[in-house]
Amino acid sequence: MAPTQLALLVLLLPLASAAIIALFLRRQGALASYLSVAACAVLAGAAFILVFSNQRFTAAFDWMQLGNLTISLGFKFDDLAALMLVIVAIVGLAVHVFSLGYMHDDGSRGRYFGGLSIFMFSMLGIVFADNLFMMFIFWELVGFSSWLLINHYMEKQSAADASKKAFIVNRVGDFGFLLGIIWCYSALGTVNLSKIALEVQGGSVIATAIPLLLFCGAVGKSAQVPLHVWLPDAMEGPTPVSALIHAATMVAAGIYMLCRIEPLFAAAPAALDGVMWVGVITAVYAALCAITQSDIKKVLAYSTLSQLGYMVAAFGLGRLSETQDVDGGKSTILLLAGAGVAMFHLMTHAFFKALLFLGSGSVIHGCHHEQNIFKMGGLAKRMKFTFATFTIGVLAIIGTPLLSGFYSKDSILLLAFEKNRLVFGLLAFTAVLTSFYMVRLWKLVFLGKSRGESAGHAHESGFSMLLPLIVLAALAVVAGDPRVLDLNIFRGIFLEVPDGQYHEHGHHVVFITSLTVVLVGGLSAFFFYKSDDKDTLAVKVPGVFGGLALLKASPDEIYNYYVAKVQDRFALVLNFLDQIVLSRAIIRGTAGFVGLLSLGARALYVGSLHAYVYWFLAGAALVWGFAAGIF
Amino acid sequence: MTIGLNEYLILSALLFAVGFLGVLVRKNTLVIYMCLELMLVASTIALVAFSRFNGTLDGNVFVFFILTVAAAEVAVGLAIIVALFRKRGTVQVEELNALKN
Amino acid sequence: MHNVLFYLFSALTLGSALAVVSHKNTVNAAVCLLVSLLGVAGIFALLDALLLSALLILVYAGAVVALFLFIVMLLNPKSETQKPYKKISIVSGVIGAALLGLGLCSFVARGQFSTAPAAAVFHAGLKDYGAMLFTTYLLPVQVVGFLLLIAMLGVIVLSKKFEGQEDVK
Amino acid sequence: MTHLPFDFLFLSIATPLAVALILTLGLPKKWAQGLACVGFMVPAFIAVYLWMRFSHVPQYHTYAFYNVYDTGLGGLGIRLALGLNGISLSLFVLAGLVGLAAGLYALQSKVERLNLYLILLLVMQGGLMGVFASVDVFFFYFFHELALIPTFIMVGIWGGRDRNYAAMKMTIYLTLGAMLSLLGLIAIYVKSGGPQGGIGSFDLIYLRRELLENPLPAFAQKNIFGLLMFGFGILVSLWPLHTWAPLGYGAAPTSAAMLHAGVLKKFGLYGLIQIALPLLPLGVGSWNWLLIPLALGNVLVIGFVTIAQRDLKQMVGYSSVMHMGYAFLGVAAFSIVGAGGVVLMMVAHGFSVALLFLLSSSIYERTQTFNLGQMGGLAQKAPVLAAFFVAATFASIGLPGFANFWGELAIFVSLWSVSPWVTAGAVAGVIISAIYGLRAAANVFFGQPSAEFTKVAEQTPVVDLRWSEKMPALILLVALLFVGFWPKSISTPLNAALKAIYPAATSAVSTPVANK
Amino acid sequence: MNADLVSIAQSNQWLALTPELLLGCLALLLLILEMVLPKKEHGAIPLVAIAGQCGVLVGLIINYRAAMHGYEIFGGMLRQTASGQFMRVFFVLCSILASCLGVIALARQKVPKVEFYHILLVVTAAMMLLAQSNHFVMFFVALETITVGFYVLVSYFRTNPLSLEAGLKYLITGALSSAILLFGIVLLYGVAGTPALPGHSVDSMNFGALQTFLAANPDNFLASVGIVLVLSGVAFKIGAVPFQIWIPDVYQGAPTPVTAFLAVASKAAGFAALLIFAQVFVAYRGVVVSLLSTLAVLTIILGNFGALTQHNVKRLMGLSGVSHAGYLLLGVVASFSVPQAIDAIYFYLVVYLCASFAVFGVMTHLAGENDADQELAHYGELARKNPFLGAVLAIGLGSLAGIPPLAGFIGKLLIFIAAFKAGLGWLLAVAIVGVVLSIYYYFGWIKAAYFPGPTTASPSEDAAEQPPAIAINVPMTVVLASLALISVLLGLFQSPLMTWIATLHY
Repeated sequence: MAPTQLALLVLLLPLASAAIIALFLRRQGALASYLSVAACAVLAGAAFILVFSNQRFTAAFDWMQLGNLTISLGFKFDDLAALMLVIVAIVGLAVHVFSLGYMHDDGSRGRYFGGLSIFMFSMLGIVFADNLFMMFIFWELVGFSSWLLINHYMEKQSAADASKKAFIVNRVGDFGFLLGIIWCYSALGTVNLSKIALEVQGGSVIATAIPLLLFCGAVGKSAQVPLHVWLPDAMEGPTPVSALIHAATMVAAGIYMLCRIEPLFAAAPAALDGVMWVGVITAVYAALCAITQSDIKKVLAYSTLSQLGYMVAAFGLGRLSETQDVDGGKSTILLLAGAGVAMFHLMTHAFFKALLFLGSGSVIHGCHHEQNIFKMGGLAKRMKFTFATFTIGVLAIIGTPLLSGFYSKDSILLLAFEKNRLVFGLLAFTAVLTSFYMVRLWKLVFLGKSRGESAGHAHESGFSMLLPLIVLAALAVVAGDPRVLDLNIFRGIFLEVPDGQYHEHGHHVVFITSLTVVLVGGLSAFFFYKSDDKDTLAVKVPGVFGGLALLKASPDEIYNYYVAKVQDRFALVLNFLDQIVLSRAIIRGTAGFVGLLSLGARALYVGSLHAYVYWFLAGAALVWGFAAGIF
Repeated sequence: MTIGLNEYLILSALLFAVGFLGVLVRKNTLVIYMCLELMLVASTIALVAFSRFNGTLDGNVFVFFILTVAAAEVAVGLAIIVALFRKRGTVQVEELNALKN
Repeated sequence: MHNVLFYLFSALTLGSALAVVSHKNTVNAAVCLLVSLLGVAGIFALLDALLLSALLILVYAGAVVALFLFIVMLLNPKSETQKPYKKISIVSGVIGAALLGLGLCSFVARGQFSTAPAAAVFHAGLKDYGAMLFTTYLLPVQVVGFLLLIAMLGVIVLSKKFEGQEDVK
Repeated sequence: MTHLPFDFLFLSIATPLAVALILTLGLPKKWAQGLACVGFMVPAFIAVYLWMRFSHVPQYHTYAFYNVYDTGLGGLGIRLALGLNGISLSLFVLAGLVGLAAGLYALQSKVERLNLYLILLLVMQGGLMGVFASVDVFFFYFFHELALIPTFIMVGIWGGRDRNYAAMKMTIYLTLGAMLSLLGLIAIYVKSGGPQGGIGSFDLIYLRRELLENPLPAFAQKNIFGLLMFGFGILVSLWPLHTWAPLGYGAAPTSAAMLHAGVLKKFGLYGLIQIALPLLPLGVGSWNWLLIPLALGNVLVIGFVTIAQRDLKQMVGYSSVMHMGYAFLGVAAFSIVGAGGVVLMMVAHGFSVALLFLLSSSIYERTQTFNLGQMGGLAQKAPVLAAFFVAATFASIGLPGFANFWGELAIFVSLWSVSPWVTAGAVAGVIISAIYGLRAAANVFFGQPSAEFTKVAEQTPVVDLRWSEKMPALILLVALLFVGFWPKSISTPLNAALKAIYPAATSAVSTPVANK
Repeated sequence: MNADLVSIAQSNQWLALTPELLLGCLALLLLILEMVLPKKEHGAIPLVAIAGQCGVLVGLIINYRAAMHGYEIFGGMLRQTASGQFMRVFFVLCSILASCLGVIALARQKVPKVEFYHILLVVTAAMMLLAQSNHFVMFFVALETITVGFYVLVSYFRTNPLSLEAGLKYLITGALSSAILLFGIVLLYGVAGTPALPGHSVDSMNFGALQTFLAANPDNFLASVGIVLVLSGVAFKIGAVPFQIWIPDVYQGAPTPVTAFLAVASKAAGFAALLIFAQVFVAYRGVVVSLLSTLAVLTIILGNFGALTQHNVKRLMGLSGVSHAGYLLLGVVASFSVPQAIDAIYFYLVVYLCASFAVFGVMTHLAGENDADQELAHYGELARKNPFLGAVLAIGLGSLAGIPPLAGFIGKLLIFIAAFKAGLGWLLAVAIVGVVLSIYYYFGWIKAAYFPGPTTASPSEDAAEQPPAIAINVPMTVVLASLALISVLLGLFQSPLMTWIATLHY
């Protein structure tokens, strides 16, 4: 099979699966789930063939043409796309398999697996997209599938609200994204990713606003401050969905997109600073918020936010290059590229965060859908496999050396250290917080005694749920290994990521910092938190806890205030103007006025002959006036 | 000063105006009708005067027709008034305004 | 002589016309109308239209006014008890009629007539009228015949008592 | 000249009208319904068939299936000329399919005096087919009115609350709009006779050739375009001349609302694209200062007004008004991309709004209310209905994969050359429509059922979408998805036609006309 | 006597007046029949009248091209023209339809029957002569015959005081307008015969001579006063503001068939006269056009506004008829610069005839004891009581409103096109506003007939008790159906009428 056809197969397989499920298998939940998983498995296999046979290609055909606007449907399958494809395929397959067990008793399994398939289709579309229009199209589609899946428990008002919020907030980001695309299109005459790169290298001047507007899309999709409000709420969806969409893949699509348009940023470096600071703020802010959360998924959600901030910040740090004298001439050597580092972290994060979410899913499933960590505890004994894999995940995310998270986080810190010390400090602080809240979570869930009814009766999950956990745990261990970076197939993206051979200066500082933050954060949490059904921080230092809770709540408050007090009231005012002032007062008023005129006109016919004779007199005067030339 | 066409025309116009005045002010339908006859006659004065001063006979012949028509009109008109009087018991204009608006 | 007669007849015509307009009593008004018509007949005579003058007296004085008087007597409206007109309507009516009169007279001021005396004086006899009526104006005469017929029928329809229906009062 | 065995276009117009005529004789109910079904199906099948044949038949001045009939006004340059070009083709198909869906939905609905209902609907259908099949401007207008009259009557007889007032208001507004545009069309016609006052013609082919060779003076173009803009604007509910639309649609019976909002309303935009823009290339430029703010008013002001609606049908009505703002912006952009976007938008909006009206009515049947506050949780009882409604909602808020997206995208792209700020305003509408669309869907279907709905559901058990409702809905949904996935099905002929008749537009793109 | 008169006598070509003569004879025949036939056979007399008129109509159409166009007959009293020929057919058609309505309406009243048809026939013949008249005497006599006939017809239902009151009002205003018209004629006669002026004529009441004279004296004040006074008299006939004031009262009081005849035939007669005068007064087009334009604007506005909130349908028809006169005036104004406008006017008249008689036909069937009391409210549920009448009403009103695909739309369109070509922008704007307003009341009427009333409580009860049906006999069904059908067909296929009208050009 030609690679293009294979790619097409990969792309269309889940769509076909979704279509079949929607049309025929709505009521056959089991069949639907098998179909969906099978489709995912086949596509994963095909994806692996594509990636590891090292075939890279571009292909496109016109999708729509109007005048000078051509929108094409195309593949740009380079190393970056290959990496993303692998991530999506692995995590996707894992989640599909996990869902078999997790969603086994759900009444609307058909809809769920259909949604998963649509999501896979949309996500793969983003991965393959060779131009921004196409990317935008699938961008919207992942938004839709995210809406669909968050809304899975649709009888819950909170789920309905959360899905709505997620879609709308994403649309706000897409507003900028689309404007950026259109601007880019009119400025460069193309939105093809390869051609953009060529144009930029050809010296086209790029307005700073273009990459910034495009970044808006990433802000929405990757839930950066201030558009992060939707992600914690999105945890209303089934946990596997959170793992797949709201942790590993879709939210990472923002980062992927940034890496895709990296040439534009390179041409407008001023934009990068903005990106970086948004990332840093998100990283720190989300980490602070995570500390006060009591819902296991919310903790992970804020952790995801924080890690996404890390990636965005890494991207925003940009390229690090050094000018060296080589044989008398000067040449610039690219030492570190923010994009590569960000993608590196994206990959490792995808694995361990998916692992953590699936692990939490296993926990929730075992605890009969109890999500409050203060009602858990002591699960290590009851859920051994889950405990083990979850622990690996925690270790990976806090950056324990030799695990994947360590390498990727390290390279980000290194880049930050070289480029901007303040950012370095903030990111390091974030790392402290990360290990703090992750260990807190870990301890409260798994250690100590069972504090709740459901936790007491917790049971280990079935094989279909454990298998993905194990696979992902393995990946969380090895994915960051320097040898992965050296793989030829991902050279295009990982070339500038330091593979263990740290650059001379900064190496030690960064290494030590990494170790320190892990230990400081992890140990302090471990000893600080008691296995109790109340938050120790809230009990001991209520001031700090309150502050952090406020920090967490205020954007939501602002959002709610905006919706209820600004947007809806504005809508009501305009509605008043439209229906009362315009429709009633002006239009009906005019109609009434015309009616009055009509009554007046009718009243002319008074019925008295004398009056009529006066009309004739007036008529005579009128015609005489015309004859005399007065009129 | 000789009496010329103008004087006859003025007479005709004045008679026309007086007839019109009657139509305007009188409340009795019968009198209104008389005044209308006056107006017709006023026109015939002008007609005859023109005929005389222009030296064509057609105007005079026209008067024949006008008189005949007027007579017919009067007959029909009076019949209507009588019928109305029989129904309503009045010939006053202001009481004959059941049709209005 | 001509002048004097003209003014005499004019005064007679206009004066009795005004009396028609202003007289309370309908019977008197009808009589005034008769007088006015006599004045007009005089004017016709002055204009050498003796035949018309006679016809006017015959048709109008003989038939129309008689008919009016007859109807007036028949209806016997209580004209004595009621005012013939409202004051306000007099004012507006006079203004209106005056305007109309002025407007119609305006052509005297702006007209291109010479005030020269009559052009070729002719003396048309009965024969001339007859010739015209039965050649050129034959068709209108026929039509007028029909006009009189339908007028007659109309009067019958409107006034005759038909069996099976009686009038109110 | 059709190269087909007989004139399909004429057939597509005549069949529904003939069926309507037969129905007036008062057939037995079964027969009448079957016959009406045929009356709705024939145009739809013809439309699809002609769409498939379109690229295979020779064209006469960009028109395929061209045929001319003289009705007696030939001496005045008015002939019934039928044909389809790339612009009208897609709308013709739209009319056929939406007509079929509306007809099928009407057949299953339990309205009183069904016979009269079907007759009026068939007349409407015949008129609609005629509007888009006419090459002659006069008949284009004529058929529009033919289709419009049944709307008024249907609103008046079968309307919901306020039907009397709504019918009256709609009638007055639309008549005013129609008269203004008629005046504009007459102006073009008279002017096309040349300065010597020749006969002139309403034939579009003649008009295009004539006015390309001898363009009208700028001031004439400006005045005529103004007439057409406001005339058509009223018909398409340009802000602030829109107040008839939500009221009318709120009151209209479902099938009438589907046909009017879905198809008939497009008449005005179609007129602007097919007639006003190519024939009066200088016109739009001199009116953009007004047209663009008003169209933005449609998008933004009405967008917010839509958010405030608490009545499902009103909301759909307002959203339809809002989306027309995009279309006007596309007209203001005056380019092939813009005009093409408008056509795509019309087709897509036609399908989606018809679908929304259909589903709203089905929802009403189950909840006995349009009040969004008194619904909720319907998805548990009627998941298929929910799925359809969600699909329709996402289509109308421009989700890729549905046809609407292409129209909006093309319009946004075309707007950039007018002004980036205008583009930003228009794109902001995308957020607004997401807000109200999702809100409505959530209010109706998700969360817990409201107390009122629970009560209603106890009395009459809620059933899911029946097949008789599903069929028309499926027709519309499939059409939306088809165009959404294969936009070329419309855009290729559209592009060819626009290129042929928009010679002036291509230059206007490079030189933005607004903001002077 | 002398050669002149002999030649004039020879021009009395009675053969050319066959239709009018036949109508006159028919009228007399009716009276004779009334005398000779036994009482119980009297019912056949109206049928004789209708059949006779149909015969005349057929004969007219067969011999349509036999008329000698442009030829003056009866010593210049009449002038045979294509448009005169057209109007003859038109009037006979009106008369037939009015007779048909008369059969229905008279059956309800205790009034003599035969005289009605007699007068109707004479009036029709007079109208036919009016449309061909070429001389003021002929014109005046024909006009007065029409008017006197209408005095009688309007007050024909003498048992109803409203009918009599309408007759009186028509009488007074009609006589007044006759006086004004007559004064105008006198002035024109006088000024055109003044020997001192260029182009004066001995036969100065002849239209041709008058036209020559006016062309030679383009700004004679006296002539222009005469012209406007004559036009006022015509304006009274067509019901143009400010001489429309009698219309609603008289229309309401008159028997419905008479109202129909008044609304269509009398108005058409006025327009026929106006078109003749437009030719005669063409030298004074400045005065005439500005006067008629003003009248058109006022007429359209006042007619439509008056009708807007009217609830008595007869008054409504009257006032809306006023507005139609306005549109037609627009065409007349346009005809001064665009000859095509004349075609439009004739087309419009035919359309107006069909639509109006369709509506009046329905009204006749719905009228109760009191013919003047016909309210919109009586039309509730008409579409259910009698779907046929409902449909005819809807088509008639739709055509009057100018809604496609009905013929009225084409009529308005043709007028508007002509007006546009003539550059009458403001008039056109007013006309557009008028049309929109008119939609309101016409649609309101349809609404009353079709839409369920606000009181209908539940649909099930409605279905149970069918409202009482309204009877209609077969011949009337055919007549009304063909009127409606023509209203529809003329909207779709104009060729028959358009080719016919096109013959008016030579």
